[in-house]
Amino acid sequence: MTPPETAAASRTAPQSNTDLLGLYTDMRRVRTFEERVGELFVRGQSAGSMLHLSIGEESAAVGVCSAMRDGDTFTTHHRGHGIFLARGADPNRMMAEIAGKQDGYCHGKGGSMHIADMGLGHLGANAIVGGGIPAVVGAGLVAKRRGTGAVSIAFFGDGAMQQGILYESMNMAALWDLPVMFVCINNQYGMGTRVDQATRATKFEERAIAFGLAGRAVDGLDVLEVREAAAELVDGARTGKPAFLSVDCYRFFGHARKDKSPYRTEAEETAGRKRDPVAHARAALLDAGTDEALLDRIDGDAATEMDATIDFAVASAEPPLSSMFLDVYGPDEPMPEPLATRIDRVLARE
Amino acid sequence: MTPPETAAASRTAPQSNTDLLGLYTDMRRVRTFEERVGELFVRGQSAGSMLHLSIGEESAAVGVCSAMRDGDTFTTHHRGHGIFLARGADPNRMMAEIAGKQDGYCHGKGGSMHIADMGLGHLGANAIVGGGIPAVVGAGLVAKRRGTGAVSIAFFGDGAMQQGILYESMNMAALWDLPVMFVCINNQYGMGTRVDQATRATKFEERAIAFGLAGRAVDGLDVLEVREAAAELVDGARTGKPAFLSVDCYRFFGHARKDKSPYRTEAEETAGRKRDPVAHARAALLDAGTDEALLDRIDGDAATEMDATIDFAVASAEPPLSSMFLDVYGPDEPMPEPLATRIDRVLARE
Amino acid sequence: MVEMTYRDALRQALIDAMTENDDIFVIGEEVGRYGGAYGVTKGLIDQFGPERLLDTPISEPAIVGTAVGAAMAGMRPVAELMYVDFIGMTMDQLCNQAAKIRYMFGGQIGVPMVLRTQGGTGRSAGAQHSQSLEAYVMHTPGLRLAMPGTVADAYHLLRMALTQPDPVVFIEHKALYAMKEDVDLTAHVPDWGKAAVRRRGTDVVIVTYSRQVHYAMQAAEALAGQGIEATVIDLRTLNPLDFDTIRAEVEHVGRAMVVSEGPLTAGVAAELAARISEECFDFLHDPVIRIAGEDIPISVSVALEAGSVPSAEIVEQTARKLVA
Amino acid sequence: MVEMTYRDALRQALIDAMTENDDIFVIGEEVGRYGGAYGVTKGLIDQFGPERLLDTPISEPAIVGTAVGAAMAGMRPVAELMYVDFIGMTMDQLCNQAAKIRYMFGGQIGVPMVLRTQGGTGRSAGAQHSQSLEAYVMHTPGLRLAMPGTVADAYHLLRMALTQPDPVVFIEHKALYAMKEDVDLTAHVPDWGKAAVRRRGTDVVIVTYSRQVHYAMQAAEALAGQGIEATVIDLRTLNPLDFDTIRAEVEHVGRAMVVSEGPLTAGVAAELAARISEECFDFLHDPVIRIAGEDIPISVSVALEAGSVPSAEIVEQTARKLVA
Ligand SMILES: Cc1ncc(C[n+]2csc(CCOP(=O)(O)OP(=O)(O)O)c2C)c(N)n1
Ligand SMILES: Cc1ncc(C[n+]2csc(CCOP(=O)(O)OP(=O)(O)O)c2C)c(N)n1
Ligand SMILES: [Mg+2]
Ligand SMILES: [Mg+2]
Repeated sequence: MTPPETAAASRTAPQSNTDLLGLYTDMRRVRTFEERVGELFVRGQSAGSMLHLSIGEESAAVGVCSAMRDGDTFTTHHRGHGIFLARGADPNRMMAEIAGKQDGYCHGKGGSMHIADMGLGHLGANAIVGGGIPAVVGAGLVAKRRGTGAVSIAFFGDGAMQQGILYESMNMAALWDLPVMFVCINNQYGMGTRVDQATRATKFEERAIAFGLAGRAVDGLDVLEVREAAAELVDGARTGKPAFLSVDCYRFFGHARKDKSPYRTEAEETAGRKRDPVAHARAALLDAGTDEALLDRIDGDAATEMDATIDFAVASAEPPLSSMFLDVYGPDEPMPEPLATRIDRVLARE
Repeated sequence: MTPPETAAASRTAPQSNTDLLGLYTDMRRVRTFEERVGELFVRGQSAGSMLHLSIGEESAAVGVCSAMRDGDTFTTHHRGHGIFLARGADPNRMMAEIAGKQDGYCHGKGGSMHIADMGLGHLGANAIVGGGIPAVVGAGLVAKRRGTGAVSIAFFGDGAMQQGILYESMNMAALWDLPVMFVCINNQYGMGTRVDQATRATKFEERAIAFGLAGRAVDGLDVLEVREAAAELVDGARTGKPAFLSVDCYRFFGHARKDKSPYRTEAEETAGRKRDPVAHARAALLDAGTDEALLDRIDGDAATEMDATIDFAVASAEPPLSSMFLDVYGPDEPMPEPLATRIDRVLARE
Repeated sequence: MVEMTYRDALRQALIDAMTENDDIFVIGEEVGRYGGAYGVTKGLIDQFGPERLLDTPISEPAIVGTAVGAAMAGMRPVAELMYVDFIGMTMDQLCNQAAKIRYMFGGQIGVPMVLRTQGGTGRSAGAQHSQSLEAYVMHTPGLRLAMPGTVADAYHLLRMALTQPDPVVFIEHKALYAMKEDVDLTAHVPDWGKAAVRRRGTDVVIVTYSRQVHYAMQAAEALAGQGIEATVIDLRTLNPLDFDTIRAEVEHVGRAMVVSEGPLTAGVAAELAARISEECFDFLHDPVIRIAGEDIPISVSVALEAGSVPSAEIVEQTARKLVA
Repeated sequence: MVEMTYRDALRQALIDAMTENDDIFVIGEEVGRYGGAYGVTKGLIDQFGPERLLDTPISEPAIVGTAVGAAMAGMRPVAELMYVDFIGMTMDQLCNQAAKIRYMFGGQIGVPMVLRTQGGTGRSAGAQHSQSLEAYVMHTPGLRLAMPGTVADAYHLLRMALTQPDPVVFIEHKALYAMKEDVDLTAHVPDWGKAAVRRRGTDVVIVTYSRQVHYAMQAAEALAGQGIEATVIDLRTLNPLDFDTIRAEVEHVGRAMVVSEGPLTAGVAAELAARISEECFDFLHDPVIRIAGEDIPISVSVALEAGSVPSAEIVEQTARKLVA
């Protein structure tokens, strides 16, 4: 059941789309996947309710990932479905993992907040705010040492901007000229806390600059802008100039599936949801003369593809109970003795 | 043996000196005390060798403390003797603590790195780099809540600039408009690491500014400059504008008593020791026409006063072994059962 | 008697304590406007204002450090850590600062703060949001540790914690928040540091705390139907630990099991079993059996999560085998 | 046979491992130019260069996190934490990340890093620089834990740690660095995860590790002069724990003591005593006695510091009373 040790980024990520139509397609797939995650929850098929949808943040995921290359690695925060999809994830295995099933990326052990895939360079989503950030310093160190030309990118939210480990990590990346990038997806909220309720200093790029990194902020409404900024910074990082990018967007829905966002007004939400990068890209494509039927087909394909993920997840088996003791330690290590076995052994008193 | 619970800053700190002659006197006392700490170690009378002398940094301690008022509180790092002396410490009780003796500020439990005196608002020295920083946010919060007008100041070294908890603390202080100040005593080294070997971004004040604080850096050679900057920032902090000050100086000797600083050249040390705030103040006083005999008398008084601290410390008793179980918990709480008692009780099998 | 949830009892304790003592304030992520991730502080901001329900940035180390400083400066902070799983970020402030300040500084001052948090399994929250980490705290001299298992204790232990001279880590169980019990909050409860004997029997003593109290009680009832009578001790606080009660019950019965949701190795169950084995040696007919969490991380899969920690069934089965 | 210090054995292990395996590098505060706060890495920077002796800023959480990422990316970092007392700043990266990554991610990858650090009393270093915190590590599934007590083990356990598939916390004892022993580094040592029986007797088994091995041996020699013969087990690694060896010796002798420098409550001694009491119940003539650090912080005063932790004398006295 356990695959052999997999070196990070050993498989080839699909070629990224870089034109607006391609970026639109990727964003639509993310959007539709997240909508299906919501359905999975409503159907009672998700493992738990800690499901954090990235709807409204598609341009950050797709724009930054479009600047990544084969061999690059990354970590994400708890709201990471879209990022990994943009980087080439199999949506079926993602949905199965969200359902806690055997066919999921982590065989049901990880769940929504701990999806990872070493083959595609995904060093893991993280349920600890800021927890995945320093790992990219380590991955960047290895890339530099080995001269692989790879970049390692940490994705996180505005909430993580107040976690000290970010500054320690940025400082090290700058000190060692590492091919590392820090991407803040600033969706204006950390749970119920608006970004200006968490800090007086909301120009996050200035903090990065004060630590010696290249720092920029960009409006996430336009995926091409995100892509342009990301490409410039990722290219810089690749040559040893670590970078920081903050992408401004809006968290369309509650923090997690059960949160109805009572801490913000409907008017604010309505305005926020107008800042829709998917709709914005669609409008731009139409303006530029793209055939609407083509866009409808793209949307329809995404719907078909993502509908299937639910069926896949539901049909996938529960992980066998015995798998519980697997993978605590390396493949040739003895497994922990189950409690019941130990108790029987002790009570046998032989 | 245990004093009753003491509220912080309940005693009156001696009036601070603010003119150059007074500041010189204070700096000389610090310098001479630290020289005596060195002697205590050589005589084998200190508890251990983790003694961090602040020689070369006197202007930071004396300059900033001269801007403090009665009721203000502070925490220090491990190199904190000078700061506390500048704030009114009894050098005898300090030296006794450094010797691990009963008459020390902490009855021999704390030692050089854990001297504290609630009465004078000293919330404690800390042996964890950065460990004492967030406490001033809490103290500042209380001062603001109660409208006491007090400021709380964290003193730390350049090494702590790379600890994440500093940024979390600065962010909170700025967010809540707290009467809090952060003072970095930048002596150019954290153990054997020169400040530019720890970071690419040595303009520390820019980091504070990027977090929304008032930030300044000042040359520690001239205590009056330090005092001026500190006074401005402390006054600002008192009105709810948290501040950061970096004082540039040079660590004259090794990191701790046993370190001979092989990682830096003699030439560098010689140049560094020329940046002597005590000598600088003396020269300025002479220039301004101060009678040299007066300065000699001040120096002599400091020598006499500080000589006596060694005798005091050596004469002080060891703490009684039974005091070991005291003050783990509050005064009316039962003490932990000693190991030997427990074993005898168990083996008695009654 | 009123029917009340564990969550509401905690909230009521905060309300009553904050009403009586102006120095108490709550500080943590989402404690104010949001009302707490598990709703314990819901509505309190309306009653006490944002200064006493202080919403913080996501900065766990500094939250605990700020509470330490505020406690030293004379107030009584209730710092909230949203999940006990995040304690790893704060253990320097908690264990090197809060726990040691009184001692290191020679008794000059204490740190009378409460760190409220919650732990345990039951919500498919995965490896970083489902742990039972009380052993780290119990192992650290200078920290008190309370873990209420009942609605009445949720109220009373929190009230008592808010009068202690020393830092108290107060760990709620996430699966208990919605639990309702009939309580009379004016009725006598055991003092701080005293265990409660929830049931008395003659065949086996089950020593436990927090959610496992309910599993032990369920097991005891099932066992009673099989002619086995169990004593169930709810420790309520792990520091202070009321070993006198454990000793008296175990010496009387001669057989003991300890139950803890935390990982087995070097955990709370180890301490309890070691101490009972050491101090009640001549009274024991059988070894003290430890029932605890498996020495593995917690999975998000519902089945694996449930399988990773003790259940009422394993308590019952083990007792039956032990007594046989 | 050569005479060698514990410090030099550790250094030699790093040199040999780094020579054999280019993927190994050391990362931490003052590990390069300074040569390590306790001199273990002295001179290595000349041999291996600053890229493999990577001096870091003072940022413990990110040091451990960087090592985690580097291990995942295919190298083998030896992260150094100058004092185990600083582990509290890193426990999120250590316990929520390093320890759980293999499991959470369904076995995709491991985190083959070593966290070298040192602990214990003996230098009047005070409450925040003298602790024995191995119990936190032992309690955390997913982390291996090695604690060498001898010069040969300093060498071999570090070499072995550098071949493990999982994160190993490697805790040296600060009072042992200058200790010299005659060693033949080519002689056979027990495998990884196997305890060493340092001495065999018939009256009492003393189970211990790290510096306390020497106290136990001193006590055993003194006891031998009084007609009491002790077995001394040096655990070498606490995870894996070689309980088979403990069981065999204890069942043979029927009497056991466990000795640990860490605080008593919920510590390593509790685990060992609980497990011996549980698994060897029918073979024990007497309770398993725990000798451990007092449940108090460590003082800077030389006298109080020494009084806070076990000594050879208390091991000897306790054994004498136990056997009497
Ligand atoms: C260390 C830590 N603290 C708190 C939490 C609880 N928590 C989970 S997500 C979240 C908000 C995060 O906000 P942000 O970083 O902006 O990410 P977003 O949810 O907006 O994507 C909080 C407080 C956590 N998981 N980890
Ligand atoms: C958290 C932590 N990490 C490392 C150390 C070891 N250490 C003690 S002092 C020191 C250097 C501190 O440098 P700086 O902050 O500049 O203060 P300075 O010694 O120069 O006054 C180090 C690394 C420590 N005590 N605490
Ligand atoms: Mg956000
Ligand atoms: Mg310095």
